[in-house]
Amino acid sequence: MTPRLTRRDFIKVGAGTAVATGLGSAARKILLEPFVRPPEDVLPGQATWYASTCRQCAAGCGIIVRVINGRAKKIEGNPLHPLNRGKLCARGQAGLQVLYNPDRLRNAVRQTGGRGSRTFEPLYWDAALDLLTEKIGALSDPGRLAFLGGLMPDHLYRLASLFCDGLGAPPPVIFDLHSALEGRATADRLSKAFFGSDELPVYDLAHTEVVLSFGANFLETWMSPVAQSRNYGRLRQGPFGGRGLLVQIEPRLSATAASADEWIPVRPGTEAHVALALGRIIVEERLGHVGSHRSYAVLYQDVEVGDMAQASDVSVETLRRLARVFADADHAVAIPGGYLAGHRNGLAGMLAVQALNVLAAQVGREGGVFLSHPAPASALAQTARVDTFDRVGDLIARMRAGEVDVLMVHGANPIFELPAAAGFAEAVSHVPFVVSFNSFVDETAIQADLLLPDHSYLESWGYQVPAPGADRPVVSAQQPVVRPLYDTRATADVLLALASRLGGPAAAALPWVDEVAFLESSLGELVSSSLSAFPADTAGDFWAVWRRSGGWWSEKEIPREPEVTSVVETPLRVVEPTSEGDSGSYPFLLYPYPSVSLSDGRGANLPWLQETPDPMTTVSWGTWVELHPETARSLGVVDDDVVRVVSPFGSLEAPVVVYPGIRPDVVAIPIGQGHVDYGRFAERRGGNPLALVAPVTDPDSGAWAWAATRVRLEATGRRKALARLESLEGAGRESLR
Amino acid sequence: MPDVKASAERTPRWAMAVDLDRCTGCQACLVACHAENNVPVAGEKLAGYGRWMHWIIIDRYWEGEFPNVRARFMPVMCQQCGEAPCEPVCPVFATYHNPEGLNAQVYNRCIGTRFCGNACPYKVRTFNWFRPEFPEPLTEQLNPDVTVRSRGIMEKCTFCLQRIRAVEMEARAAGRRPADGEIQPACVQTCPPEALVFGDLNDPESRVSQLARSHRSFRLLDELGAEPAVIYLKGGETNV
Amino acid sequence: MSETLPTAEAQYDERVLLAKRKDSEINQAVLQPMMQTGRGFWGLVAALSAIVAWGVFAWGYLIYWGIGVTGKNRPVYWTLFITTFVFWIGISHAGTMISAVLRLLKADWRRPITRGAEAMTAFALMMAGLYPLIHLGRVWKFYWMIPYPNNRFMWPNFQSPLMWDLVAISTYLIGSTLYLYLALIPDMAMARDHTDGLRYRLYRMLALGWRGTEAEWHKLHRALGIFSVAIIPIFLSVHSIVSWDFAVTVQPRWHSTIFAPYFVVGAIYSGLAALATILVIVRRGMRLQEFLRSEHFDSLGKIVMVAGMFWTYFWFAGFLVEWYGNEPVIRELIRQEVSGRLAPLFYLQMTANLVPIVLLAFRRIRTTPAALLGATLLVNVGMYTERLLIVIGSLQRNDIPFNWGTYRTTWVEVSIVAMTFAGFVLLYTLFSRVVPYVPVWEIKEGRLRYTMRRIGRLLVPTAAEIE
Amino acid sequence: MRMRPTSRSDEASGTPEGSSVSLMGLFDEGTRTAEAIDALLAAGIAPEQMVVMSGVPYPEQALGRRREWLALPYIVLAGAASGFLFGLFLSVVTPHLYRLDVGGHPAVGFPPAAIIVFVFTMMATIVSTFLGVLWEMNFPRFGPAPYHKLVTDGNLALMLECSPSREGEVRQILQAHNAHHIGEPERMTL
Repeated sequence: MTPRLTRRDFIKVGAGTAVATGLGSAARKILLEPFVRPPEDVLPGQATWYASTCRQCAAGCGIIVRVINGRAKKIEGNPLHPLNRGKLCARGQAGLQVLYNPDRLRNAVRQTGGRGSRTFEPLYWDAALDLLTEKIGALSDPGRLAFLGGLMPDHLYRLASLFCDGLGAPPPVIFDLHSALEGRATADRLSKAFFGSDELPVYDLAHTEVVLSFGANFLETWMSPVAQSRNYGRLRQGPFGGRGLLVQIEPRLSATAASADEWIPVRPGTEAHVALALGRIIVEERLGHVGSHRSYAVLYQDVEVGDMAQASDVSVETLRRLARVFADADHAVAIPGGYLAGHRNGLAGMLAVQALNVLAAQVGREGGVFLSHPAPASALAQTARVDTFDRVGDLIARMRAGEVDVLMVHGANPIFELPAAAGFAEAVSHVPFVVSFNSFVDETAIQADLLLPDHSYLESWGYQVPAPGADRPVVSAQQPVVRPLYDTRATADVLLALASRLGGPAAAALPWVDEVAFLESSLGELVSSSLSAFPADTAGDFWAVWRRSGGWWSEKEIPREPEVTSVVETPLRVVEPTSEGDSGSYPFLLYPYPSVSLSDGRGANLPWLQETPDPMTTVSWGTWVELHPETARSLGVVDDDVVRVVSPFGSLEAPVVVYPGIRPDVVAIPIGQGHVDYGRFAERRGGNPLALVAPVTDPDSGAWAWAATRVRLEATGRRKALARLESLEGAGRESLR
Repeated sequence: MPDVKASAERTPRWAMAVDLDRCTGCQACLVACHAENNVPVAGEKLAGYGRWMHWIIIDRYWEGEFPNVRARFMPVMCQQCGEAPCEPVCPVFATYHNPEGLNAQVYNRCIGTRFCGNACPYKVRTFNWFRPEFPEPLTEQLNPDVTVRSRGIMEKCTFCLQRIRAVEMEARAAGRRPADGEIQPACVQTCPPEALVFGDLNDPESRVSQLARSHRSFRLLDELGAEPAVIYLKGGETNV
Repeated sequence: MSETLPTAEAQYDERVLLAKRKDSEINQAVLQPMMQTGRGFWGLVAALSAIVAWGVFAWGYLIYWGIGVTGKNRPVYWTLFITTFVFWIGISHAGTMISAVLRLLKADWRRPITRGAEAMTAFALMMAGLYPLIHLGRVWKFYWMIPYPNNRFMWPNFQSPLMWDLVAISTYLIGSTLYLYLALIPDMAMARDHTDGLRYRLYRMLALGWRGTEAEWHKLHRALGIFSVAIIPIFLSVHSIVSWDFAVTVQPRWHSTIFAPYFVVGAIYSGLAALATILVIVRRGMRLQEFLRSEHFDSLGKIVMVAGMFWTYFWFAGFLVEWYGNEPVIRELIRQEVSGRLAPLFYLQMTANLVPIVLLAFRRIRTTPAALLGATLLVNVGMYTERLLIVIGSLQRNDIPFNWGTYRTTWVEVSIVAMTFAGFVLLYTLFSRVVPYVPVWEIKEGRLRYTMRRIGRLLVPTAAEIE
Repeated sequence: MRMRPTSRSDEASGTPEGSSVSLMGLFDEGTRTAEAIDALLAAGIAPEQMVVMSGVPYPEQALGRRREWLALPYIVLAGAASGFLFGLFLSVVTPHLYRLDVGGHPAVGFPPAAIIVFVFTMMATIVSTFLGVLWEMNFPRFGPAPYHKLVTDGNLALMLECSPSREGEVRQILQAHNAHHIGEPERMTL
């Protein structure tokens, strides 16, 4: 940091200059000493690249950041990283604006005027830590401490777990909307049930011929979109010739479906019925070339193709055609996507889809299904697992019952991300002391008493085991690419400092002096790993290589073949979808979907992402309601007419986008806008469709069934022009010819 | 006048191939371009009135009707026309053809007649209607290699000229020519499905040349004869 | 303005009256209204100045904030400013048309209206000339177009139609101003001899020492002769070049070979109509009934009508080919005009341009000032609309439907357009009080050439065949 | 070729010797003026010594004056030629001074060059005509000159130079043709 310039210094500097310029004889060589010595890594005008890990979503892509004069200037994909191989998505590209966001919280503050008052009093970190130590120390029972995490880097999750464990508090609850929308919790369950594994499956898109995607928007936000997009490119125009077939089965034509060869507008919640019907047809008609299907016939004993066709609104002919295409292909894969997990039959449905891969013998086969690698070291194995909605519900209930005295929130924004009906906002008021580690004052942070902003991810240390992973074991490294801009502090360091102040078991559980020491000890096992792509003999070497290349990964591709559990010996269940709200007064099913640019809303404070047009509607900066042309006509509305969407849980008003690619009985609204707090670019813009969504779960998995709410539409007679890239008059035509 | 033939052998003709079969419409190129080229953000009001500043946009076309409806994506950036309609109309040579076939835009020569914007059949030029705003400290994100344009100035995709120059200079210092694929504009660099390929059309071995010879290749509004340097590759059909 | 111009009988009396007038009486008849600046006049000047001041404020606002305060966007990069620019350039054409062409053709009825026509040209050009400056937004960059090399010895691009515009409009402005001034010198001398004080000093300065010697008259005539010949190709080139601003692009509907003559004809149509409008108003305002008689309005009305027919012909020739070609974007534009969002403007254009042609076929309308005023105002409404359709209408559509646009105007644009209309009227009003509106020496010269000759019962003016 | 000073023959007062007398008479109309001029010519007054001023342009030779040679057409031609050359310089030479290629066009193309050359030719023509005629008329000239204000009120002023000995004869001729205001011309500041 630049020292303060005193008057005395100034005189000294002035005198020195006089010697150099006025009195210096030609014979004497006087070295001019600059007033401020630049840091060693700052070469004026020279760009330096630092490798790190993207934290804009959970995928864990490797990034390299161009730094000039100590300032990050551009983020690119790390070309060495096995997951994304130099590629990066829009959200990853926009990471600079997290760092340089004008609305970042710049130091620790207390909210002195009461929660929501927005009157903040700056605190010295020592005072803040004292305060927090005192609050935790004063707990009558460590169980009255709750830690709620969102998108946490793995090292912080481990530290927070150790912290809670050491204190005797319940383990951190992890919830974030993005993960809920991609069905991560259900996918975890599915993996466990199907492959007996904690790791998520990887679908080998690059080498397959036929992809049946059941509600997986894998080119947008689902799981690891950059890696999947890269592989999609190879599916299309791969180096091996041939062109794969992609069939997207979902009620709304997503950007992924737009890239597909065929879109099957299935009735919402019955995607799995299609999968079941396909399986039944394959078994019945002995399709494919894998020999006998007899062993799997049991799976489909309860399935009747005609019923499935009727329930799903997909014709039997189509089902037969798809079954043949899928079964006949050498390499084919079916993907159970996040939209399935949003229904109350989510787990059952995803099981049915995964079963297709078993049926077509695509498990562990090139172009089929593989498993992600587990963390290559035991210390790294404690990775962040998203919790189900049920567990979050437990926390809310505890809070409401006054069983939580201190709530620590890191990276989560439950007031925005949970359905309003879940009552988190109300529950918070029963918690006497709330601490937020968020970098921005979002809807949850505004309810906190103490705000201890973490560094932005470009100023932070950490590691991440990508899940789903790549074709080999990988740990992504995160390191600061610039010095912290503000007086923020790494939450890991805050937890370590807290532990040492609290003493006792907490201090024993967290013995590290600082975050880096913690990282070094966590990564210790990797140093001697024989798999490493970058040999390093000593811990020092390893640390340098780790930072330079942006992580650790194996040199060779190591596919991990899954073992199918006994789940395939029991018949698959046909679970009819149910939804909240009766179909008489609420004739439409609400389809909230994550925005490609804003994701679950965490991108809403970045102007680049706000300005990025939605690929399908080309709208930026707003919320809209997608209606089938027929629906719009019967409602008497056209593009830009504002409609009110009413569910049993709330209502929302937004302009209409007449959308040719949506079922007439479905209404889609993008998630991401509707922030009340979260900085100037996000606030008071659009609406949050989660206000409409029922807080119901899939009873099999406990996951939030966010796609199972019915709504009705009301025209308001008002108009609001959306910021569209396309000309409405152009009517989406490519040319007039 | 230099010998045209000889110079054609020596000088590159930079071109970009856009494989529509790979493009997923993900908008990564658009944000990468904003970051690389200091493209300002217009805000909702201006963006909604056709005053967004993107140098690359992804057109989305609808085909057919529900349920057999399809959408296609088409990234459109400055086509770097060989015979650019925008160039001769500028009274002050703010836009001209550089020897490497690029349609250069010289910001400090632009006086803002917006004639080039009208002349461009692809409508890929954007105009700084107001002074661009970068609320502090967003100015820190600005790329020092690229001019920040003031108001009243036309701008457009440059194929990341600063990156081309950097690689060229490095190659010249090493006494070689830039290798194929060594130069990557920001959009090409980031494109997840690798739909964008950049290279030298005058090098018959370059990937972009090979793609240009593909039976799938076409150029946007080819009938106007502007000789664009952006080569589109048609989306395919999978026969099953 | 419900008066009807005198019938043939009365008109004949008027002419006799003028023939019987002494030179000094004519001088007084012209000079008298110039000196009278009553409350109405100052009220008008104040109102116009207020509008101009508001427009200057709007321009300042535009300069301060940027061109974004107008309604322009992508792809509608040119809007009301360019539209009005084309309109004023069009208006400027009539002055030359009347005074140069008719001077060459020795059409005698031109005499009382040449000065007004030339002044209209000069002022319209001045108003037009403002628009390129305003249009840039950063007006201080304008000089970069002036043809001299910059510090790297780079010259402007002479392939750009805007450069052609710059030089052609400068030429036309210089030419028409000099032309106006040259023909003004003898009248300045006349005014000098009949005024004192400030006006005397002004007129003396402008008269340059004119005494009216034979040699001076002779040289003046030669110079005016050369001017008349030289300025005709200039006036043709100016509007052609303006049309090429549009036609050289590949923008659908602009890319047309017929644009140059179509624009020239349109310019003449609107310019002559504007001249008639102005003459009707000035005649009443300055009580010049004696000089501006029905025969002048009759003749002027006839050429307006003929110009209108030509305009219709050219419009049809262009429209036919566009319609027949059936190219998708042009078809879309035509659809927009005929039945789409541009339809109100299109039908306004057609009505306002075609109806006056029919109206002006009637002598009674041509010679009834109020009717003539209505008809010619209608022409200019039509011609302004035509430019709106060409500039803004066409730009809203292009080859890629994704990129189509819409345009909404703003108060800044409207204020600046209003500023030039008010500015034009203001300049013209002030001009009419400073400079003899009727070219006195030309009237006198015409009178010299006529004698009243009796044919049967009629007393008819007969012209002498003199140079 | 005649030199410029001699073309200033209308400057009747310009006789160097103080030996001559200037006289001016006003006429009401042209016919009488012409007759008076004829009579004066017959009386031996040289045409160079007579100047007629009128508020109305009389057709040439109406007052018996001969046609005069003018340099104006040559000035105009020279102006046009220089404008042509300047236009040629701008459109043909300057593009080569700092070569920039646009739109696949050659550095110099005929149509744009033709427009530029044409416009500059015309501009120079116009300007040289104006400047030429002012030069020919020796304008501006604000100094005192013989003049009468009644000229612009429809009178014709005949001004002439004669030797003092012939003054009476000349006055008689003028009076005989109904001239009025006969006398030494008033030198007015114009």
